[in-house]
Amino acid sequence: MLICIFMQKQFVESDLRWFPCKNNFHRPLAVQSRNWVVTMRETTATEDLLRRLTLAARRVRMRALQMVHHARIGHPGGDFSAADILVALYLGVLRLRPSDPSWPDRDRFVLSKGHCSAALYATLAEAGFFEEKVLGTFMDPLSILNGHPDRKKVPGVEANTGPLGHGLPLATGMALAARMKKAAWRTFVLTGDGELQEGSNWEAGLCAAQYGLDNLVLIVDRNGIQQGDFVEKIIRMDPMADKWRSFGWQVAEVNGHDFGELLCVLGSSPLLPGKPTCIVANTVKGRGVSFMENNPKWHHHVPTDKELALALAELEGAER
Amino acid sequence: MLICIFMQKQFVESDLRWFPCKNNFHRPLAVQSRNWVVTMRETTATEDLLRRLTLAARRVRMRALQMVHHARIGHPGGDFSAADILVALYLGVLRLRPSDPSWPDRDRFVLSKGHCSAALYATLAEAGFFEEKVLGTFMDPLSILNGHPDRKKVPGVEANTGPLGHGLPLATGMALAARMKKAAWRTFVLTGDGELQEGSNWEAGLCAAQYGLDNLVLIVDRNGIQQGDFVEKIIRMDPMADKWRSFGWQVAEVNGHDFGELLCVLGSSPLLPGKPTCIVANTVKGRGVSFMENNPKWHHHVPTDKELALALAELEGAER
Amino acid sequence: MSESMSSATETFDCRDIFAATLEEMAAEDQRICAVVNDSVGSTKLGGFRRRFPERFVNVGIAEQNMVGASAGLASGGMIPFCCGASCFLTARAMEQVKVDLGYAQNNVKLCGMSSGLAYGELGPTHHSIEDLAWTRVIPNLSVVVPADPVETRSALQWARDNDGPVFLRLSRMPVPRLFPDDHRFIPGQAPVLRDGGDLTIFANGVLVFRALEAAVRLGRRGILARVINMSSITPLDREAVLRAARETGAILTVEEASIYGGLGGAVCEIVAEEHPVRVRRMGVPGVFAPTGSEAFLLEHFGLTAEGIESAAADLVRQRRAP
Amino acid sequence: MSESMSSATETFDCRDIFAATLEEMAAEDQRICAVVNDSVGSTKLGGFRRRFPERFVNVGIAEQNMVGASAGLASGGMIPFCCGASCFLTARAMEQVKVDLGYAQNNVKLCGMSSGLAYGELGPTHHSIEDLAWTRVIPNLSVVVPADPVETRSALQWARDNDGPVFLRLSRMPVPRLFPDDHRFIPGQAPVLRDGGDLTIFANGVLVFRALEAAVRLGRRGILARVINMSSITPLDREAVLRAARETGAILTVEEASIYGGLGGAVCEIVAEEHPVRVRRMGVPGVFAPTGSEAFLLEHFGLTAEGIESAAADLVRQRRAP
Ligand SMILES: Cc1ncc(C[n+]2csc(CCOP(=O)(O)OP(=O)(O)O)c2C)c(N)n1
Ligand SMILES: Cc1ncc(C[n+]2csc(CCOP(=O)(O)OP(=O)(O)O)c2C)c(N)n1
Ligand SMILES: [Mg+2]
Ligand SMILES: [Mg+2]
Repeated sequence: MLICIFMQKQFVESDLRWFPCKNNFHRPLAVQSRNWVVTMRETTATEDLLRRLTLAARRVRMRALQMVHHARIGHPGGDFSAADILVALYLGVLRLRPSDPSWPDRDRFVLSKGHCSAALYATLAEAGFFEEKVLGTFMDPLSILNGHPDRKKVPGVEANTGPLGHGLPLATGMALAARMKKAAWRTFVLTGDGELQEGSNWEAGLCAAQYGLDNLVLIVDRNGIQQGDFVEKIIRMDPMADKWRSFGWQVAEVNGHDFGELLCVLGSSPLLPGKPTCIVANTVKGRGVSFMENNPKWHHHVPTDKELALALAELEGAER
Repeated sequence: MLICIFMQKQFVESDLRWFPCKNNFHRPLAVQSRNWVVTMRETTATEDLLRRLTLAARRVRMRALQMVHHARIGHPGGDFSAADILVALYLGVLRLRPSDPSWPDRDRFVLSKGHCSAALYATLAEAGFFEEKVLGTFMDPLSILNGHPDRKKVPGVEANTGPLGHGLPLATGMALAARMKKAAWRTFVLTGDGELQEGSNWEAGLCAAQYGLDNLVLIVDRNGIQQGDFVEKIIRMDPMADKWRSFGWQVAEVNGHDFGELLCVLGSSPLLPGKPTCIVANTVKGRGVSFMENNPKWHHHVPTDKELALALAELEGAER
Repeated sequence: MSESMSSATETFDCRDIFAATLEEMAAEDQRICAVVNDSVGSTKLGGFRRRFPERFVNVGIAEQNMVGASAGLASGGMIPFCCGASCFLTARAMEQVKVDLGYAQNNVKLCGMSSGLAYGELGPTHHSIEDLAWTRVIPNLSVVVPADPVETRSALQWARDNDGPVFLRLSRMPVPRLFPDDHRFIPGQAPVLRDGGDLTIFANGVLVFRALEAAVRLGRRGILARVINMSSITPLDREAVLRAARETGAILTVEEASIYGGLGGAVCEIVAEEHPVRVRRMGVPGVFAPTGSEAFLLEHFGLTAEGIESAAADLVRQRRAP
Repeated sequence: MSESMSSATETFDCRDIFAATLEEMAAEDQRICAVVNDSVGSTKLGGFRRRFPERFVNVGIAEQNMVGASAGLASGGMIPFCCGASCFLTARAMEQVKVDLGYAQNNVKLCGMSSGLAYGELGPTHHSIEDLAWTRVIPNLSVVVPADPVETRSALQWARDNDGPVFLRLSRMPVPRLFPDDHRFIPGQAPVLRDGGDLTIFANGVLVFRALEAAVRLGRRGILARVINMSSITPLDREAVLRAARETGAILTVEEASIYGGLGGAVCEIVAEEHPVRVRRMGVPGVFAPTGSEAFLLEHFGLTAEGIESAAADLVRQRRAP
C-alpha cells in the first residue's frame, strides 16, 4: 500500500530521521512537486493490522456513544472525529505497558481536547489499561471516570485536561523533561482545531520550536467544527499548516480516518531532527454515523434512545 | 523622496485604499519583484516637517533619559527604539485634540509595551497634552506619571498597560467599537517584539482578522532585544511577517527610524480593506546614543550621571 | 435532597431571564453588545445574535482576548456584556480582570455563567468555586450573585446603569422565584428574607431557597433563623452583618463556592473586626470535588436544606452552651 | 519610616539566598530545573543558567506556557522551580495554577518573585497583593511566605523534599536576619518570635521584622505583644491562631497584601469559627496604590513599625474598653 505525505519543500528526504516504531513499515521514496516534496512510502502494515484497528475503532465509537447516552452529557462529535487517531496511537504507535501505566520510558500522550474523554476511556480499555466494565460508570457519582480525564484516578491518563489550551504547554514540558533526562520517550498531544484559538498553544508552539523539540508531536483534529458552529464561521484557523510553519514547526497533513496514513506518519513522527512536528489530521466531526457527520449540533448533543439505536446499528453494519 | 513598501504578492496596488491622512503625500507606483510587490511612493512630506519631527524625537529621547535618571527606574532602551514611531504618530499621523483628550472621534493609540512610559509621556507633552514640567515628577510619590501609564490620571493615555500582551486585545475591542458605532477613528497599537511571545496577542490577532478590522493597525517595535537578551536567543520571533500573514493580516515592513517611511506607511494605514494591518518596524534598541544601541543591558539600565551627560551630549550634537 | 419547596413551586433556569433581559436592554440601548467565547448555546445568546448580529462578538475559545477586547469595546463607548463559563472567564483572564477592568475601570459587565458546581460531572476543571475569592480581592470590581430570576434581571439592569466593571456570577440550576416583580437589586443592601433572632444565615445564588427551606424546618424545631440574601459581595452590606452579629449572636454562611475567601471569608472579616461572634461557613471545604452531578455534589457537601438545618442547629447549640 | 532595627543590622535581599540555594540543590539533584519568563536578571538566576544550561528553560514572555510546561516537566520526573514576577506568575496563569498544579498535583514549585509592593513605582499592574487570596483558595497548593534569608533557604529545601505543588512568595526588599542558622521551615507551624499576653501579631514576609520592632516599641509602653511568623499560609497553623485568641484575646494581622482574603482573611475565618475575638487586618485596604516606591507605599498604608505599633495599641485599648 502506498502512502503520501506532504512536506515543506525545503526539507529533503535525506534529512529525515526515522524513529524506531512498533510497526516499522516505512520505506521512503521522495517525489518532487512544485511546492512540496511528496514522499511516497510503502507501508508494510498488514491488512490484518488495519482490520484490527478498524474493528477497535468501531468498538470505541459504539462504547463512547453508549457512555454519553448513559451519562446524559458528553461530546460525541469530537469523540468520533478523534477515535481513529486514538486507536492508531494506542494500538499502533505508542510504546506503552498497559499493565505498568507509569513505566518511566513510556511514550506520553496528552488528550488536550479533554472533553472527548469518552473516546479516550474507551480506547484505554481497548488497550488494556482497565476493564471494559469500568466504562459503564462514566460520570456516575464517585466514578473514576469523570467528565474530563483525571490522571490521579484513571490508569493510562497522563494529564488533567478539560479547559482547552493546556495540552500543548504540558506536552512541551514533558518533551523538555525527556531531553533533560536523556530519555527516548516521545510526547504526543491531540488538540481540537477550535482549541487552537487559545493563545497558550502559540506560546508553547514558539517555545517548542526554540528548543528544537524533535521528540514532540502535535496532532490537530481538524474537523472544522467547534462548540457552537463551524470554525470558519467563528474564528477561522486556516491556513492551519502555514501558521505552524511560521511558528517554526515541521508540518504534515494526513487523512485522520485512514489507518494506513495515520500509522505511517504517526509511526515515523517526529518527522525531522531539530523541529517539533505538527500533524494536521483532516477529520470529520461525528465520523462513522451518517446523521452525526459534520453537524455542529453533535458537538455535545446527547443521543436519544432512538438515535443511539440507529447509530449503533450503522456502526455495527459499517463496511470500510 | 522615494519610499519603498514591501507587500504580499497577492495584493496589487489597485486593491489599496488610501485613508485620509494629515500629511497626504503618497503617490503609489507599483513595481513587481519575485516575491513582493514593491510599492514606491513619493512622499510630499516636506523637509521642514521631517526636520520638526527629528527635533521632537531628539527632545523626547533626552527627556525620557532624564526622567529615567531622575526616577532611578525605567526602560531607556525601549524608549529609544520607539521614540521615532511615537513622534511620527503623535505629530504626524493621529487625529487628536490635545486640548480635548477625550474627543470622541480621536484616533486611538495604545502603548502595549507600557514599560516605555517615559517616551510616551515625553511625546504626550511634546504634543501638548500636558505641560512639560509634569515630566519632572516621573514616578515621584503621588505623581500622575506612574511607571506604567494610567488612563485615569494622564491626559492622552488610552489604556493602563504594563503587563505585556494587553494592548492588542484592547485595541481589537476599540476597533470593534468603532465599527459598531460606525465611527471613523482608527486604532493603533505598539507592541514590543519579545512581547509577542504572549499568547493573548495571537488570540486577538485571529479575532481581528476574522472581523476584518481594517481600522486597526499593529506596529511591532522589532528591536531584536527583550528584557534579558536578544529575542533570537530567548524565543525567536522570526519570521515575524510570515506569522502575521498566516494569521490573516496584511503586513508591511518599515525602517522604524525613518520619518519619511513612517509617515508614509502609518499615514496610509490600514493598508488594505477587509484586513487588519501589521507594520513591522525594524528598529534599534537604544537608538540614538552610541553606547546604548543594540545592547540588552540598556533594556532597564538606569544611566549613571556620567552616562546621562554623555548621552545628552551625543543627542544634542546629533546631525540627522 | 430537599423537595418540599421545589416540588411545590415552579423553578427557573436564570439564564433564560438573563438572555431575555439582555436582548431587551440591547433593543433600548445601542451601546449594549455581547462578547462570547464560543458559548452561544450555553449563554443562551442565540436570540441576541439573531437580533443584533452587528453587536455580537464571538472571539472564539480565547478568554484573555475576550476580556481584553471587552475592555477595549468599553473604552470605545460600548457597554459590553462579556459572557462565558465562569470557571474560564475568571481563571483564564484573571490578570485582564484585574488590570483592564479593576484597575483601568473599563465599563465591562462580566457574566460568569454556570458558576459554582453547575457543571457537576464535568469535574473540578469546570467548577467555579474559587471565583468569589478571586474577584472579591480586586478593587473597583462589583461582585454580584443573584438568587432568582427577578434578581438576575434587576442586577443586569443595575449593571447597565452603573458605570464601572461588574462581575455577575450566574447560575444554571433551576431555582424558584423568591422576590416579587418589583424587587430591585441594590448594591451593598442585603435584604432580610425571613427574620429571626437565634442565628442569621447569609446565603446567595442557588442556595438561598435552600437556606429558606432550612429556616422553615428550623422554625418547626423552635429555632428562629434570620435569612439574608447576600447577593452583593462587593460592596458588602457591613451593617447587615454587624446587625446579625449583635442581634442574633451567630452566623452561618452558605455559598456554592469554596469556604475560603468568598462570602464566608468576607463575613468573618467584618465580624472579627467589629463584633466577634461565631461564624460557621458552608460551601466546598477546600477540596476538588469527586465525580457527580451538581445535585449530588451539593448533597455530598451538605449544601441541602437538611444540611443547612443541621449545621444551623449545631451552631445554635454551641452558642447556647457555656 | 522606622530605622531602629535596620540601621543597626545588616539586611539581605532574599533573592540572593534563593538563587544560591537553588544552585546548590541543583548541583546535588539532577531533577531540579529552573523555568523563567525572560526574568533571568530579576530572579538572579544567571548563575544557575551558566552552571546548568541544560536544566534551564527560558520560555520567553509567556506565563501560561511557563506554568503549563513546568507541570509537564514535573510529570516527566523533574522538579521545576518556576520563577517569575509574582504578579504575572499568579494572575496570568491562574487557571494553569488551579488545574495543572492544584488539581493535577504536579510537583511544581512556583517562585513568585518581588511580590507584594516590591515593584513600588512601577504601579498596581506590577504589585502582587492579591496573590495570597488567589492561591489560598486552591486545594493541594502549599503557600509559603518566608520572612528572612534563613527561612527562604529552608522553605526552598522543604519544597524540594515535599512532593506536591508549592507557591513560594518571595520578596526583594532587604530584610534583616531573624532566625538562627538551624531554623527549619515546617509547614503548618508558626513559630513564636516574641511572647506576650496582650495581643498577638501575625505577620509574614518583609513585615515580620517591622512587627517585631513594633512589639519592642509596644513593650516600652507596657503592652506585651506576641509576634508570630505566619510564613505558612497553606497549611495554616490553626492551633497557633486559637491559642492566640484564647490567651491574648486580640489579634493583629500584618501582610504586604490586600486585607481581603489573604493572611488576615484566613485568621478571621479560623477565629470566627472557633474562638471569636477581635481581629484587625493591616495591609493594602482594597485600593490600587498611588505612585511611589515600596518604602513610600508601606508608609502610606501604615505598614511601618510605628503604624503597626499604633494599630496594636488601638486594638488593645478597644479590647480593654467595655
Ligand atoms: C478554556 C475553555 N474555554 C471553553 C471551553 C468550552 N468548550 C468545550 S469543547 C469546546 C469546543 C472545542 O472545539 P474543538 O477544539 O474544535 O474540539 P472538537 O471539535 O474536536 O470537539 C468548547 C468551546 C473549554 N472547555 N475550555
Ligand atoms: C506579562 C509580563 N511578563 C513580564 C513582564 C516583564 N517585562 C517588562 S519589559 C519586558 C521585555 C519586553 O521586551 P519587548 O517586548 O521586546 O520590549 P522592548 O524591547 O521594546 O522594550 C519584560 C519581560 C511584563 N511587563 N509583563
Ligand atoms: Mg473541532
Ligand atoms: Mg524588543
